[in-house]
Amino acid sequence: MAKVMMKGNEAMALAALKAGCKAFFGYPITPQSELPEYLAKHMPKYGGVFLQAESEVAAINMVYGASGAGVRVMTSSSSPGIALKQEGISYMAGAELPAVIINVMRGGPGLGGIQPSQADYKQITRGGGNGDYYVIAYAPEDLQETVNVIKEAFDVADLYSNPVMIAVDGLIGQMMEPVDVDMEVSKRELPEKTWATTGTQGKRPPVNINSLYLDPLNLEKHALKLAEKYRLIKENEQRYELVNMDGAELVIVAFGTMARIVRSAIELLSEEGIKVGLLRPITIWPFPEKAFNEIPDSVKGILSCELSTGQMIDDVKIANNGRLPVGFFGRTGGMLPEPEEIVSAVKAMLGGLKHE
Amino acid sequence: MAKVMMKGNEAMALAALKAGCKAFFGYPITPQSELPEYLAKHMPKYGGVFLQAESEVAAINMVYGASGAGVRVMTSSSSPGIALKQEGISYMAGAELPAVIINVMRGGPGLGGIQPSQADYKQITRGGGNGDYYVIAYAPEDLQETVNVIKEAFDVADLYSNPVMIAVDGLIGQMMEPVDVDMEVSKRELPEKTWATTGTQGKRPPVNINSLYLDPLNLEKHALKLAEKYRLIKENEQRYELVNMDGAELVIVAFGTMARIVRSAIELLSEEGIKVGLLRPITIWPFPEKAFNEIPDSVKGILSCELSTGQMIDDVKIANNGRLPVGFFGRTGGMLPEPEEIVSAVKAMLGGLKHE
Amino acid sequence: MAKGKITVDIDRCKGCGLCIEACPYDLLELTPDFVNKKGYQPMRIHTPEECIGCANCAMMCPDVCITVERL
Amino acid sequence: MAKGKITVDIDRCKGCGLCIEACPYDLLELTPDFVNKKGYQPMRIHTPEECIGCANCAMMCPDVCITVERL
Amino acid sequence: MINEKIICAGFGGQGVMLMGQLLAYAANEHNLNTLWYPSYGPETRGGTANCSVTISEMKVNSPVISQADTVFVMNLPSLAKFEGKVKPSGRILINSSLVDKKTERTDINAYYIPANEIALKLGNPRVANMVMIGAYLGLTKLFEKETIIKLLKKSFGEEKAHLIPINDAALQAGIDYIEENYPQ
Amino acid sequence: MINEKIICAGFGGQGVMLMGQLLAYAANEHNLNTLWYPSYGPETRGGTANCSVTISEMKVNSPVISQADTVFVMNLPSLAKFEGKVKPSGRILINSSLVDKKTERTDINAYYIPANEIALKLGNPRVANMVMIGAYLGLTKLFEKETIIKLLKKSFGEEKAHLIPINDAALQAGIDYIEENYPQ
Amino acid sequence: MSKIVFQRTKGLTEKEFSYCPGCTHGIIHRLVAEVLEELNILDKAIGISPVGCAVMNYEFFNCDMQQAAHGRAPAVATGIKRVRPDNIVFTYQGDGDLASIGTAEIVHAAHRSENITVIFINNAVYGMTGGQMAPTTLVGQKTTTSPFGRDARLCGEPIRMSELLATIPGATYVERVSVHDPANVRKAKRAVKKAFEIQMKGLGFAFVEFISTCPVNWGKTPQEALNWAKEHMINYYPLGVFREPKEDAQ
Amino acid sequence: MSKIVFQRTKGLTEKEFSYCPGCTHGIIHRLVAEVLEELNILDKAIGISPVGCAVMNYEFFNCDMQQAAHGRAPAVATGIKRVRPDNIVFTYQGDGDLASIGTAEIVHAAHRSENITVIFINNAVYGMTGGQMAPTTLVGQKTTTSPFGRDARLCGEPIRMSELLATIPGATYVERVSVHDPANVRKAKRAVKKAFEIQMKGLGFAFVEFISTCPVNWGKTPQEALNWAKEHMINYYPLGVFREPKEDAQ
Ligand SMILES: Cc1ncc(C[n+]2csc(CCOP(=O)(O)OP(=O)(O)O)c2C)c(N)n1
Ligand SMILES: Cc1ncc(C[n+]2csc(CCOP(=O)(O)OP(=O)(O)O)c2C)c(N)n1
Ligand code: SF4
Ligand code: SF4
Ligand code: SF4
Ligand code: SF4
Ligand code: SF4
Ligand code: SF4
Ligand SMILES: [Mg+2]
Ligand SMILES: [Mg+2]
Repeated sequence: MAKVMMKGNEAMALAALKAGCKAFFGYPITPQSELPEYLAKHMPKYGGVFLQAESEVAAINMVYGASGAGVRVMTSSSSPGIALKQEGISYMAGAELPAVIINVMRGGPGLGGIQPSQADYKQITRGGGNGDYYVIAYAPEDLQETVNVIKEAFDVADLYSNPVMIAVDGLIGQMMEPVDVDMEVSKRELPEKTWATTGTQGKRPPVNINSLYLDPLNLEKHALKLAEKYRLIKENEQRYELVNMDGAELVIVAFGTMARIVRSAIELLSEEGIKVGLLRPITIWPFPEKAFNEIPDSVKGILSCELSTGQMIDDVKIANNGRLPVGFFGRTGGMLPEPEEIVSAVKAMLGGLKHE
Repeated sequence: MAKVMMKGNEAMALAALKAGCKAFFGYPITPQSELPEYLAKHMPKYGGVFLQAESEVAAINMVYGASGAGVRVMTSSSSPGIALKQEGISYMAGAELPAVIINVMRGGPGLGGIQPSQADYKQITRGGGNGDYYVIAYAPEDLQETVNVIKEAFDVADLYSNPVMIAVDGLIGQMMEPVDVDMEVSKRELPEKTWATTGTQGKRPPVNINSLYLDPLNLEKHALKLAEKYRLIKENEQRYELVNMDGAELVIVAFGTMARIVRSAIELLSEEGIKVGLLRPITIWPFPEKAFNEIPDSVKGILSCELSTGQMIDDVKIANNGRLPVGFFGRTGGMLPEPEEIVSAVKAMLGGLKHE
Repeated sequence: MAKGKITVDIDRCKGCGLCIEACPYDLLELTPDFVNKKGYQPMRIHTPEECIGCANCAMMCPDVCITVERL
Repeated sequence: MAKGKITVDIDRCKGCGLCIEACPYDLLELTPDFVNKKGYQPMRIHTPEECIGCANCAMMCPDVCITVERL
Repeated sequence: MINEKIICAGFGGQGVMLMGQLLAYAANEHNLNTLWYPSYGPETRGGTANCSVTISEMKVNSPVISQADTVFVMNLPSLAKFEGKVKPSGRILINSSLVDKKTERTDINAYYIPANEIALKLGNPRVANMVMIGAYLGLTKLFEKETIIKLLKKSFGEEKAHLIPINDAALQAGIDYIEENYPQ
Repeated sequence: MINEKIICAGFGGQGVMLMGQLLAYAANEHNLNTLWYPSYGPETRGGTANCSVTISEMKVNSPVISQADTVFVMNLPSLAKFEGKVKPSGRILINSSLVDKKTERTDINAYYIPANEIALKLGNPRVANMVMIGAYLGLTKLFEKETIIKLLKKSFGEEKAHLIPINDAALQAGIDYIEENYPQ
Repeated sequence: MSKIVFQRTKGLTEKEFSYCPGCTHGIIHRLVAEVLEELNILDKAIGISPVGCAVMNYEFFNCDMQQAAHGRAPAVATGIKRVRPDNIVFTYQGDGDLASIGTAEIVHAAHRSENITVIFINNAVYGMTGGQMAPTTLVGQKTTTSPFGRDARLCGEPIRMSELLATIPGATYVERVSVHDPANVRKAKRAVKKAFEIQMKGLGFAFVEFISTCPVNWGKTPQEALNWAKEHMINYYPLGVFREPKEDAQ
Repeated sequence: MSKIVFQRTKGLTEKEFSYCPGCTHGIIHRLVAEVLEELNILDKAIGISPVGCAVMNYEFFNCDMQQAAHGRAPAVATGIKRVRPDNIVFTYQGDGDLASIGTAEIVHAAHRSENITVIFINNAVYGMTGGQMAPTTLVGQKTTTSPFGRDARLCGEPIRMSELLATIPGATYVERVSVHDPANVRKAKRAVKKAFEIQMKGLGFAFVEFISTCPVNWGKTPQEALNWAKEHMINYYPLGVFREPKEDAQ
């Protein structure tokens, strides 16, 4: 298929339709509004439901209902809107309901700004809701990957019966790139949704969708069941890309838009004869800890590059477990660095390491 | 002063009154409801405002307003209620507004249960709202410490103009212990709240309370200002207790109710001749990384003990930075372990370490 | 002569007494000297022969433990 | 003879034209061949001597850039 | 050295929370360390309620009582639920008016007190809990009856002051019952 | 090797977004890699708008254009904001109808095109942006005018098909203007 | 020959209610369950449990159920009904749930005229959490968070949800009923039935408000509570139909 | 001798409005600012900025301001007014802010009869985010999320906030006004003045709904937008007083 030029937000919407998403509930917010707008226009053709909810809180609870009824469902928002969805996401994780949630991140905290950011890393990966739960989170770097990952995400959500988040920034939402929305992606074998509330139809006993376990022993059992699921996900779903690792002096860890800028920086550095690798998490939860085993001995340090004041760096430190010095470079609030800034940061870190 | 027997929730309410809290906005939720109930009764005598809000979302935004108007203000809730406050907390951090927020944690995720838990550790310490921000979080272990910490918390909130969270579990909320609510606590020198919206009174130009910075460069500046504040807090406000460290073979990291159970376990262990230390975070953000420097060389491993499936362990790993093996023991969903379970976990870990 | 008959699910009854007030002929009472396994004194009919089977008692029973027959 | 006089803050004006419609005597227009620094053609009064100072224009100006005097 | 761990269990309306609270208050009066902890939430509605009290000369660490020195069993479901919590050679005080079973454990000291009957005889079945506390005082001599009375006065206030005599009588009846039936 | 980085800047209503999009679409038609990225949000309302386009035979990495090969300046504020972004010996295309200043930079190639006047002469001032695109095609020969026309037809649809001729004329006028005034 | 004139409906499971003795939640459950059975829609019903005393009613209703976050039942119901328009969807919500934290969700379900049925239990108090003030608490009524009695100056006068929702064009059917005596119970059931029939006809949002009791938190015996509901609640919350579909208007 | 009959009020700062040309947000700002000046309460006023096109109006009103989260302005105002009862507190909110995400907060501010003034800007659309459907969007009106025109079957009929709030006992004063011509602008100002006077007298919740325009997202010139407001909006949203304090009733 020839690639077509699409805006990120629209490509994400179309990817969801292609993945069989049959319902969308959302609330407008910049910089993701083209996503619901696209679905408002095109969902009817796909025989699905588009509904603008009265708020993000309502939207996520509509998603809860539709998912509980066994249907593929999505919502999207941006940073403060995701904050409002935290209770609902926690409920969905508790009730083991699948859904795809798109966060087109902007600067924060609070109302912040509307320019691209990755400052929701912790909000996304640590579960801003209450209790022991995680959401699977993909952080693609370009539109093709975004589209592919969204199509897989619906399967992954169904497979694990857990919400899946797509963490992109405003730039990915707003930009256009050539994209093939019909590219094949790997499909999972999915169990039937026998737990869904479809009405008994007189054929089975009633089912219920629920996250309440008043007896602490039962709640613990449930939490341990979830924990086991999360362990499985950590084992099977870590995804990452390693670039330019052979003989690298330094490894940069970066995802999404930042990873693209880092790629340019790496080219500039290689022109100067400095070999720098890129460890690019595609899943940020589970964080690709496995990738750190593949960091070669030539590497003298790790630089976490983020569009925030430093959030993923915690995961980098945990994965690194004291092996290498860990540095940080970031821009935040909607500022995007130029590759040259990263070049300087790399040089500074390498210089510092030599002095040690 | 003689100590009086008080229920945790009521002692927390009284501590706030003693700290000069002049407004409370909250919404009922088990297991913290006695806190607002106490204030409903006693706030009028202290000349303050008690108001039951229509929701947690409204409550935190009332707190925003009252704090922005320069008044000492508090709210309290429990796990899912805190999830709903995340947007508001992010706004307060963004607008640099002080307040004390009490989370009497219960089991999750979702509606979960109502029994004691520490499974909101990440929700609290990682900022479940959007953007680059943190809340200072105290996790006291008994009522005296809880009361003291709350009284200090109002000062700390004002000093840094940042929300402060008190993270206790349902047990601390529900239990009674003798407590002296008038015990002296250290006071901070506080700047005047010249930023507060009090009306100009014709004496100064208008002020505004705000977290919006549409220009990304300004938002970045603001985020960096906040980051510098957080650095200062990390430097100055880490608080912890070290117990039984001399010659310890193993160190347990535990806070709150879990720390108390660990204390009992340590006694049982010492009866068997096994020396185990306790590193007890009193602040969970900033996490007391400094304390890890004080772990003696006799220690062969660290055991993170939590009332969750394992959340603080991330911070333990970061602080430990690969130095010692890190193990985990937890009960969750409202289950409280018996000290003997911890004794077994310690023995298992020590056994495992010897085998290595 | 009785025109109606009620049966009470004694273990379900919580002894709230709402049926007692509802009976137009005042035929019901809480069983003295007996508590069910939940610890409540269940309702019983003291004059069954006067029951007209109007089901007012059942209408008011929050625990749905009364069955009413018309004879 | 003019009974009124208006002054326009040309830099503030966004050329929306609401004042033009509001003027009962149709005295206002957008300045042809001139754009202000924001890129808008600001309003001007073409027949100042007929202004009665009714302030209808000012009532409708969303950018509050008209001052009205009565002479 | 005093280090008493107590569980009080029964129906919601039997005043088991107050039993525990009074013991904890009394401990505080004597400058002992103490911690009282209730079961809470909707489970207490209608169903069983219980609370734990630790009274100690040492600092109270774990609030969880896995091995109780004393368990009060005020109704039948509580027997099954809590008899296993009594530590070997600990004591169980059973309200035999409502509990028609005996404990199956032989390694503990069991006391059967017909608390409701005694209370009924005194004219108010609601003071059964005070009969049990009296029995406990009789057995342990941990606190004086007067301490409990003083605390009750405080907690009742003016409004319920008239209830003091019957509570006093109930406490005394509990003490007496132990003296007569379980002479030490 | 093609590796063009372009910034289009002007007022919201001048069609600068479309300018960038057409270039990006054209690149995709030619199977080149490309990325288009707009400024967005309320800032674009009334104020200035801009977009960035990268067109490359290589994979497009950083979407951020720090050093542009070409900058289109459609209004005065954009000159100040973007002239610094042109890379040395890059080009700046200035809509001299609305921009009465010249660039202060001497290390770049400046082209002054009275786009609004040309468009007005063609009968529709709104096609000034197409005049500029035409000029760009004339300068770079990157794409054929026909490619742009084809893409315009697609994006206009039936409804606005009648606008094709004027757009075509505007593109051609731009090409001609360059040929006449900046012969290569 | 005897004829059973009243027996436990198949709309309820065998599970014993978790409600306090004499709490009218139980009566209302029975009415809803009977209507589901009588309209023969148990096998396509999907109910939404609130957060409140009725939180576990997924164990009581003999049909598919979803437990919703506090106040969000109408949003959950919307999610379900939109993707399963052929099912019968209802929420069961307390006054804290519906009239306080869930105000936006109920107003907008009505605004969109979601084709769902809402059963609203107004017991003038937060039952489950131990008797705090609700937006529906009467002036002067003592609760744990209005210990001196609700003060209208500080907390306003109680909100009347039926009247409020009736102003919304999408609110197809709005009725307030009570269960304080057998006659009213029978009347209430007719309202519930109508509310479900409206959904079956696809006519949109149907809402039945129940005046209910909370003997425990009102500090009254069950019968005293019924009397208080009759004397005080109904006084402020008049019973009746506030909106109905045109074809059904009497 | 000349006399200034109209000049820029001191209630506004010198900062230029960020609104699109011809957007009536500007007119409404002026009215509020003039009233603050005329009632001599600028120095004790505290305003709350919404999230919406007016998000930055803390730069325009010449008094203390707080910027609130989307929809939460009434809660923020409550927080302020409760701790500073002697100040004058007002919110300024759009229809997305107030009638959609902030429904619970406005209903409950009215319910409690918070002694605040609410200025509600109904422009039938989400302006700031680029023209999505609002709960107030008219049936048939095309927006970016109702691309085929608002369909009442799917989204309900538009919500009328003044009518809804007027059912709440605590809503002391509720009026709907328009600014589509000079006469209405003058009338609107009287409503704003009354809404602040009610607060000054401590009479409780005062609410003024403005029919406003969004020329950009309506795809109309400023004057066309005014005409559309007059012809279509006012038709569905009738102007007038829906509630007022007894003493003030005419
Ligand atoms: C987000 C959230 N806030 C608060 C609670 C605590 N909570 C549980 S039930 C309830 C109120 C119940 O009152 P109501 O809805 O009137 O139902 P009732 O129990 O009276 O039937 C509250 C506040 C919660 N579970 N979740
Ligand atoms: C929690 C949250 N959700 C959504 C948004 C995005 N948002 C900003 S303004 C707005 C709507 C504005 O519409 P309205 O309130 O009608 O004001 P107008 O711009 O029309 O004056 C929305 C949805 C946000 N900032 N925060
Ligand atoms: S059926 Fe009627 S008469 Fe018979 S017991 Fe019940 S209420 Fe009384
Ligand atoms: S109404 Fe039902 S529960 Fe209550 S006493 Fe009668 S039979 Fe028992
Ligand atoms: S003051 Fe009146 S007459 Fe004069 S220009 Fe303005 S509208 Fe026209
Ligand atoms: S109304 Fe104001 S902004 Fe609009 S054209 Fe007239 S003077 Fe200019
Ligand atoms: S607390 Fe009240 S509402 Fe809840 S079950 Fe008990 S009586 Fe009913
Ligand atoms: S987008 Fe609409 S409401 Fe917002 S400023 Fe522009 S015209 Fe006004
Ligand atoms: Mg209730
Ligand atoms: Mg609007």
